[in-house]
Amino acid sequence: MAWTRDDMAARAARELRDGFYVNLGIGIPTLVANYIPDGVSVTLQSENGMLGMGPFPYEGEEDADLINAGKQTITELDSSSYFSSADSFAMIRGGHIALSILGGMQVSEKGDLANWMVPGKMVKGMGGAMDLVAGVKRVVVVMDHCEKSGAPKLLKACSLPLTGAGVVDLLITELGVFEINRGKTPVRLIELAPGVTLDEVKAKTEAAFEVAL
Amino acid sequence: MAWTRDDMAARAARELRDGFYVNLGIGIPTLVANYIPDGVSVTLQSENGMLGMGPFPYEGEEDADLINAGKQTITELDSSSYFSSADSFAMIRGGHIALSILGGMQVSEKGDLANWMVPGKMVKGMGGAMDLVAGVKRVVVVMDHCEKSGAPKLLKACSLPLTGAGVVDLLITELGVFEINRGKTPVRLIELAPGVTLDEVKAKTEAAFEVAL
Amino acid sequence: MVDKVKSTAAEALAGLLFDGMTIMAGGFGLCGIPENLIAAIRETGVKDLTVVSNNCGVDGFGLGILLENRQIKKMVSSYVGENKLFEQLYLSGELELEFNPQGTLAERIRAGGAGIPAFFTKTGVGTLVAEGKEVRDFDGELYVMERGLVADLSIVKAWKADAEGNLVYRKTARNFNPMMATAGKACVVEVEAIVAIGELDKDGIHTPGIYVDRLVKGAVFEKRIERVTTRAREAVGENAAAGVEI
Amino acid sequence: MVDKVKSTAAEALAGLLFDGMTIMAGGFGLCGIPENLIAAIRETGVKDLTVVSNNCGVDGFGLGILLENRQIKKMVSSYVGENKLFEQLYLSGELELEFNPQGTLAERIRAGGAGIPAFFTKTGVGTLVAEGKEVRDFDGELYVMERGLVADLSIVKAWKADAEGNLVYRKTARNFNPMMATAGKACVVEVEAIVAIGELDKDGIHTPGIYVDRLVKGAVFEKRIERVTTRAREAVGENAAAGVEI
Repeated sequence: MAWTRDDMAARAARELRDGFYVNLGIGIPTLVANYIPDGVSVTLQSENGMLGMGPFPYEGEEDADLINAGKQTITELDSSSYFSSADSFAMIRGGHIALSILGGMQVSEKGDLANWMVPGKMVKGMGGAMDLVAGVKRVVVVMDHCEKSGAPKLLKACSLPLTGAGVVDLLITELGVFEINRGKTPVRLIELAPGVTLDEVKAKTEAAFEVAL
Repeated sequence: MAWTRDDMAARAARELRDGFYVNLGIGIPTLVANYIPDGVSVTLQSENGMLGMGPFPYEGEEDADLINAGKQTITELDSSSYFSSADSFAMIRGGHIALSILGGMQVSEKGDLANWMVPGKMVKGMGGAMDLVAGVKRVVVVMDHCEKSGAPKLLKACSLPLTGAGVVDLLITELGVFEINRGKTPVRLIELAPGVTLDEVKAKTEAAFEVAL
Repeated sequence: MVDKVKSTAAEALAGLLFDGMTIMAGGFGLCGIPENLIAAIRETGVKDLTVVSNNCGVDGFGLGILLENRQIKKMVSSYVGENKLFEQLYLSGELELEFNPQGTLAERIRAGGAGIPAFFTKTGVGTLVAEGKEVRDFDGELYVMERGLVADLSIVKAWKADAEGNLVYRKTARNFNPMMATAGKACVVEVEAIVAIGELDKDGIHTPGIYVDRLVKGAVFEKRIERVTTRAREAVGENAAAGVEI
Repeated sequence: MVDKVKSTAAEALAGLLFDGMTIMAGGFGLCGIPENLIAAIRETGVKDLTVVSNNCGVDGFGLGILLENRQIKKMVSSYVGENKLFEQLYLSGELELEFNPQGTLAERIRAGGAGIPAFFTKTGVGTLVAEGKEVRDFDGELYVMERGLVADLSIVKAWKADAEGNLVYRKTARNFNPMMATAGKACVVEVEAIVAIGELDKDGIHTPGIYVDRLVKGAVFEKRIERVTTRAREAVGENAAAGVEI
């Protein structure tokens, strides 16, 4: 039984530490906020210009001036602060965010990440993804282990244009968890999802990896 | 009858235009605020981080948190705003200040200005002077025409270390007014103080200049 | 005294527009966009615009209405995914597009306004973004050189202003507006309210009036929301009996 | 939850000081200086400090007390004219000094905090400041490359804070404090008041809590004024009869 999307989010949430300032990407990373461990208090940054993101508003209480980086209506907390996008990315680029959790299309054994464009398709843009992977202290990628076609996504080298080179610290898929360490050390498989075999992971992975379960 | 310090300040004040944002240096330039022409409204910037400087406070109303770049106690106006020194110098460097009036030790016919250090003496530092002359749109220097020794200060080339190269637009001394135009055109004497002769100015000036009275 | 306050968006823009110009437009998605000024620009028909803006509105709202009217030649953005017409114009070659990482775009604009012609950043090293740009090693790490960005005109949306042009933004509607206010040769601002001079907190002014050339109170603010996202009210249970409003 | 609030300046600095370290200290002249933290640093006797600060206090107050105690090896400043002991130590070779133009210093610190290792500026081109640095032509103008600046510790003075570390500065006491808060590997802040979370205007926070590691309410604020400058009350005339207070 591989992990569900929520299992993956819950696993990613175990990377949070008390007092962390964190940026969560769109998709599964957004679900991480639902699994923050007890006794751990984290502050969520939204790169358009906010620290201390609260939950979605109740119906009828939406504020057009208060959205997150996914352009969704959100709320503020007592501890929130607002700032410009230049100040927000100064925070990101300057290494002040402890952890970023984001989605991926491909990850390489060198720690490269591709998640913003597919040649031949209309490119929507990288938004803040390149800044986040370049600037945040620790980058965790959460993605499906394979393409819908079955092609592996943890590769020797990414074939898609990169979002960042040597930027991924940890990869979480439905099959398990890989330590990538920005490509500074060999990739290590450190956890398997329940019921997933090493053989299955090997069959579905192009990158070389060590096993350290 | 050469100009007094107040005459020089009044002449410098004629460079002000309605709506100008202006930075005034220490010494005679500070006096310029007393001679702002009728119908002209200007906003004074203080480079430590304020727009809209008011007059000195009444005795007993000094605020330690409210000083100008000369470290003097000042007051605020209804229209004032405060900002960081980084934002203040972004304003200066970015060319948003229309006019800076400051003192000088030497000015050259190439528009160079020296006003921050004398080799062999203890150097106190350039403070914001280099930023102001490099960034402000128009730079007016107000200084004595000669050293106490009688040596000229409007020179072919400055002998003192520069504050900026090719930065002076206009020079006002007690003898008259010189268009320097950042050294892009020959220096032109455009005004004489009352009772001052051209011969006197020529005798006391090393720089070549054209006469355009 | 110079009067910065104009009575209509059209008047605030009068004499500032010309074909082929570069305009910076504040906003993130549809949040904090100068909707009244955009509408006025559409009315003038000025064309061949290069527009610097993080996004390009949606079909029928925000910068999308300038696309519809074929007034935009080129966009400089970080993300343009919300707009069908954009895709169509781009794929047919009618629209040029330059992508910048969002933080690089924000910093390029800040740099432009601050008199900084170029700076180095880690963002984009080893990617398409760094191609053709100088990459340099500082203390063992690679950085790419990016250029400051200025525009002929910046159009900005703020919440409140005084007649001096001091501006305050509200919540995440601040986004790109403060930097853009500094990086236009001219800067025109629309606000929801013009308050008396002295009413704004002098320590809390986001954009000092020096950056603002003209100011207009917007006629209408639709403030459309791109993605309304809400949560369910908590299960009612005992509280309902206690009369808690649902 | 991590508790940033400490009860004394000494406690706020505990474990962060070491000989030979670099410290950034906020303030302009004596305005907005972290006087309680400076006093606590003096008590520890930590030495061979490189101190980045626009000025170096005066004899007997501000950073001047670290000079007296011979704890400073090097100053990075823009102006140091207010201090006799400084001159004496410098001329005798006991003190190193690096001058930066004030705006270049401010921007270097902002860059350091923002992950920008270098930027170009017109300031100082053609002067001693540009010697040994890269000078480059952008669009026909010359600019000098300056490096971002970071420190082991920044000590900051703000007016108010909440327990999250959100900071508000007052009037021109803001000066170098906000940038320095971003550029220290650790950042310790002293404030005049700690208010309840939620009490600060969320649109008006100058330094978000992310930058603040430790926080202390200062025990005493002398807030000495360097140059008291006043004006005469207007001539009294008829108003005196009307009872205007002089």
